[in-house]
Amino acid sequence: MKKLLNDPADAVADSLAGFALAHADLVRVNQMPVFVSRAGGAVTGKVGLVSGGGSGHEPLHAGFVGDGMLDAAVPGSVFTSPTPDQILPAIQAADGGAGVLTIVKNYTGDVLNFETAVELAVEDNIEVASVLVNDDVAVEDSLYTAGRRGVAGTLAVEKIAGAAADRGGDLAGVTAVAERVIANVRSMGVALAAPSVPHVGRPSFDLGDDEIEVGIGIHGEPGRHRVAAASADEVTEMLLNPVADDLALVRGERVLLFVNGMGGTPLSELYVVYGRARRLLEERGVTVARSLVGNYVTSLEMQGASVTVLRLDDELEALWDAPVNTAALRW
Amino acid sequence: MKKLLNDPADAVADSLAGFALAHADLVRVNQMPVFVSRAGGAVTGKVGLVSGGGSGHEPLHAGFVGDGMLDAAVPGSVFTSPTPDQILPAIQAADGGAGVLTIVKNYTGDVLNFETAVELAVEDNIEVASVLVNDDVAVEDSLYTAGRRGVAGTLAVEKIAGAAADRGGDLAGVTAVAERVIANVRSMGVALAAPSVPHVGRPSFDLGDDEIEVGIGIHGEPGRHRVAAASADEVTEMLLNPVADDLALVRGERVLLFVNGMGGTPLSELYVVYGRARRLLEERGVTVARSLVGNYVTSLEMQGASVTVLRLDDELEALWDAPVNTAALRW
Amino acid sequence: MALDADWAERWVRRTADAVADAKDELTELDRQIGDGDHGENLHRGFQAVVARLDDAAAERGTGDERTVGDVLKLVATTLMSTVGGASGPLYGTAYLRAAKVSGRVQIDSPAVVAVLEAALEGVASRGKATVGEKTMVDAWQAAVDAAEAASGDGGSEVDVLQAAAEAADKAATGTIPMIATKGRASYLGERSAGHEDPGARSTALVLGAAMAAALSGPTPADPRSAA
Amino acid sequence: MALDADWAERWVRRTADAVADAKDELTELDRQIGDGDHGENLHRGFQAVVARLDDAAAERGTGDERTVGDVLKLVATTLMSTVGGASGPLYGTAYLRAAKVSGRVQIDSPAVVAVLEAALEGVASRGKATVGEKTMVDAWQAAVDAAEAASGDGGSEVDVLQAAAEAADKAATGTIPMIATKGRASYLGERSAGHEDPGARSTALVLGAAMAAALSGPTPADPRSAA
Ligand SMILES: Nc1ncnc2c1ncn2[C@@H]1O[C@H](COP(=O)(O)OP(=O)(O)O)[C@@H](O)[C@H]1O
Ligand SMILES: Nc1ncnc2c1ncn2[C@@H]1O[C@H](COP(=O)(O)OP(=O)(O)O)[C@@H](O)[C@H]1O
Ligand SMILES: [Mg+2]
Ligand SMILES: [Mg+2]
Ligand SMILES: [Mg+2]
Ligand SMILES: [Mg+2]
Repeated sequence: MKKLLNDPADAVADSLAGFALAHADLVRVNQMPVFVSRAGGAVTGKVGLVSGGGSGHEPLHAGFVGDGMLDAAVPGSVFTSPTPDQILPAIQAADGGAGVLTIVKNYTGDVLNFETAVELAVEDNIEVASVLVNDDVAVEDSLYTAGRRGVAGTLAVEKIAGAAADRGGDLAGVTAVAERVIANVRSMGVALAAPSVPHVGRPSFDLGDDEIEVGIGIHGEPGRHRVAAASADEVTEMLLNPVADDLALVRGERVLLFVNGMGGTPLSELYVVYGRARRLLEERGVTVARSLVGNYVTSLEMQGASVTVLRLDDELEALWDAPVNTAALRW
Repeated sequence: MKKLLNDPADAVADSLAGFALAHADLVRVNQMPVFVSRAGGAVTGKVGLVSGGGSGHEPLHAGFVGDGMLDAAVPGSVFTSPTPDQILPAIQAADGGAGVLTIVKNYTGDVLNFETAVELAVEDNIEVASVLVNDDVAVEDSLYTAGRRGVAGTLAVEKIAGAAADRGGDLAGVTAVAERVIANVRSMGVALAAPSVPHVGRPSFDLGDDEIEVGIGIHGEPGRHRVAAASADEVTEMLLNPVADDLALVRGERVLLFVNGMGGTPLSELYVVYGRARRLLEERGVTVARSLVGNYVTSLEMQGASVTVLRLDDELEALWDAPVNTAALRW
Repeated sequence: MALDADWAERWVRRTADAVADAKDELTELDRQIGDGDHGENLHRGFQAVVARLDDAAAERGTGDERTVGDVLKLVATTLMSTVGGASGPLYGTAYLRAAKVSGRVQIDSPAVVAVLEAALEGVASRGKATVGEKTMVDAWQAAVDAAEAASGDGGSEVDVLQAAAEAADKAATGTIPMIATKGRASYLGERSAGHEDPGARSTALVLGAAMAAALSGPTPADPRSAA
Repeated sequence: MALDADWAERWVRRTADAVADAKDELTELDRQIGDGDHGENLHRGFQAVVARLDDAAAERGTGDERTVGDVLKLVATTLMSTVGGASGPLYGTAYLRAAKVSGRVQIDSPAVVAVLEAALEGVASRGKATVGEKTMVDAWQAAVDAAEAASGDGGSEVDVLQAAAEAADKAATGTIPMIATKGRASYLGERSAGHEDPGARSTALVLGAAMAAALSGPTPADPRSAA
């Protein structure tokens, strides 16, 4: 597996250095410890939003730092959650006096490291609330697991909570909006070929020429089921139906449909999946009111995609539509 | 090679159908013959901009249809230029009475098919001008070739000419701006792994585990040189130096630096390339005034990247900064 | 025995079959020094041609007279609108020019030569290529030279087409050592040497089909059964 | 002979070596049922620990007295800030709790047991896992049980650590048939069975290093040469 990298140990630092130069109007990147914050610093009186997690999911999260979304992002090593000594200064940098919401994807590592950092921030007299994103319906019996994983739905949480903070919500209000998104967003993903972690140098799992992994996460973990390779329409059904069923969508509801690329699948294929997912929703009498298609929550160069559906209401729709200006999401 | 496709023969049509649904606010997709035009139709009194070429380079060109950029795009089969009977109605759909500029990447197929369509459009009393994008410095002895290829620099031509048309330029003026971009933009690309065309089902070229192709185009063609795999810094030098040399950049000049992903390389790696390319330019005393990093002119899921440099002047810079609202480029 | 529109239709249907059979081979040649779509491009085009010929056969009244040129014009416009790439306009123009010089019910040996000359002229003028640039021009030019010689020697239509087909086949092989200076293969520079040009190979297939169609003679019933 | 801060330092340096040697093995285990970073995570952490121990050695005055807890606290804070993932906070907490009960210059057998108990308590409370969930808790719990038994039988510090190391090693192997219900492997459900838990294996390495450090005894000069 060849990569455009120098020393794999520097992969995250090198990439962030380039990112900082390319988006100097939007972000500042702190090295040692590594975190990304808004170029203008914390916004006084606004609730600060901080997210983070392992690297390898770019543009998540650093690509979403900017107006109307995150105030800081904390990238760990590839697929490894960041440490408390990175998270704490990010929380401090995001604090404009109105408290900070941390948006954490539900993985043991992320949960434990953010937990520790939040304890330290609270000792530092910063008001901090936290939400856990757990949108992956592939994790079926969450009683017997570490709970559902956070995957592409995280983007919706960050965008909508960001807009809620932007319009002046207080910490409790912004947290409640984030929780409402989490309660109404579900995802499911598929891998056609595994990614390779830089320092490992070979694919994270082995997949035959005619096999696909259904129910994968975003860390090159094997999925829930391995099935025979199938057409885009069939694969899309395997993704969309569990999502729509789990959300218990009923006729007349409005949703955001987000087809996310895992990094190594051409955009053109994502639109094929989108087209089929949309028809499946319409057959259920559900209106696709908002759409997003692209590589936003990736797993290095994994080939595959995920389908995310967010049940909308008027408020969530307006917050989704609110202006955003970040490296990776802008309108 | 697995893909998220149904019948490979329907790859382009299926993808465009999804694209049309996802971006109904921006575009209309016509099937039989296939072309993409603005949702609102031609803008009366504005010069229309049409581009096109083989599919497989998404988001190019359909992703750039919208305010401030293209009025119509014509996608051919994968890596195969469209036919005149597709291009002609696209030109007609883009014509707001002020004439149409076609932006053609310099490949024999594209040139011949657009040529024919333009002849027909002119018979139809539409004023048409054409420019040929040929930014690929990998094609060295252009006397002994079909000339330099058009690659990622096409994005800059479409964005800047689009802004020139938007501010009310006439056909000659918009064409002159486009020519100025073409005269000042150069690119060079590298592949780490080849893409697979849907109906072929295997990689377009064979590359050893420790080899890379330097000077590749965007159609899975083999490149000019095959060299041993190298670090991102070294590879970036192989790309940036010929580009900067060919442009004869001198101290004090300002440029746009565009690092383009070929589709299968993670965004994080593109930022590593960007960081190094920027330092190399700065060492030459050149100021990187504008930047773009991402997968915009792709070659299916090819792993690799290209580096594009555009020499800026005040006018080109202002036109680059002008608002744009398309599926893939927006500010 | 002169050649008529039925011969032209047999020629085209045989070409479609030959292209279908050689699709993967042509694509593989194009994969080596191009972008790996030549087989697929031509196959898409000739399948569309066959479909339109079928439609036309269904619509045609029994007494309607067709010229060779009618058939070749249908091929030209169909290829033009379905092939794309470089080969679409090139073959399209070849058949269009050939149609222009064959607006007759029957064509004899000199007229067959004129058809091939017109096709060559179409390809060369559209593509601005000359002999030795490793393109389909090499095959067309060799075919024309051989056809002219055979016709000059008083050869029959079959003789002329046989000479053309054999020369095109040899010329296609002859492109292997060449360095391309036109089309997509030219970007490879010296790396283009050592591979056969896909367009020259497909030209040899086209001319082989023309000869076979002439040899197989007219068939009375459904033209499809002659393909 | 009771164990002192030099033992603790030898323990930690041996752990760093053992992790470096087993890095690929741990990563491969994690690749099977996790995300393939456990070896890299721990290696990064213990390399940082070694670097800080070197710095501390260079700064320390000859007369300065260190407790076992001083060394373990340095390990805890270093792992916490360099490992990340699940294992960073888990091992970090284990060493932190262990440091709290070993703020002494010398520790005897019962104190060694207390150190292990504190580490287990730290891991279990942070990770909210119990025995049988296919995590490092399985190895820590087995080690504590064996250590308590060995100490109750009047065993030396070496005996206690040997019992702990052997039990942890066996317990790590014992995670193979288990279905994970905590951590990343739990997402695999039944597919997690048949693979050894990487954290249980690394715990066995940690405890094996503790025993080896006790066996190798104190060395007078540069602590690095004892590693
Ligand atoms: N300028 C030209 N003149 C004549 N023939 C050409 C020219 N350019 C390309 N060709 C022919 O076209 C063939 C390639 O056709 P095809 O693969 O269908 O199109 P593309 O190159 O656009 O993918 C080449 O093998 C060559 O024979
Ligand atoms: N809740 C938990 N309690 C105890 N140990 C756990 C828990 N979750 C994970 N682990 C341990 O952590 C190990 C994985 O560590 P590592 O790979 O470094 O982190 P990550 O899972 O974040 O990639 C597992 O093998 C397991 O032993
Ligand atoms: Mg991890
Ligand atoms: Mg082509
Ligand atoms: Mg081709
Ligand atoms: Mg792990």
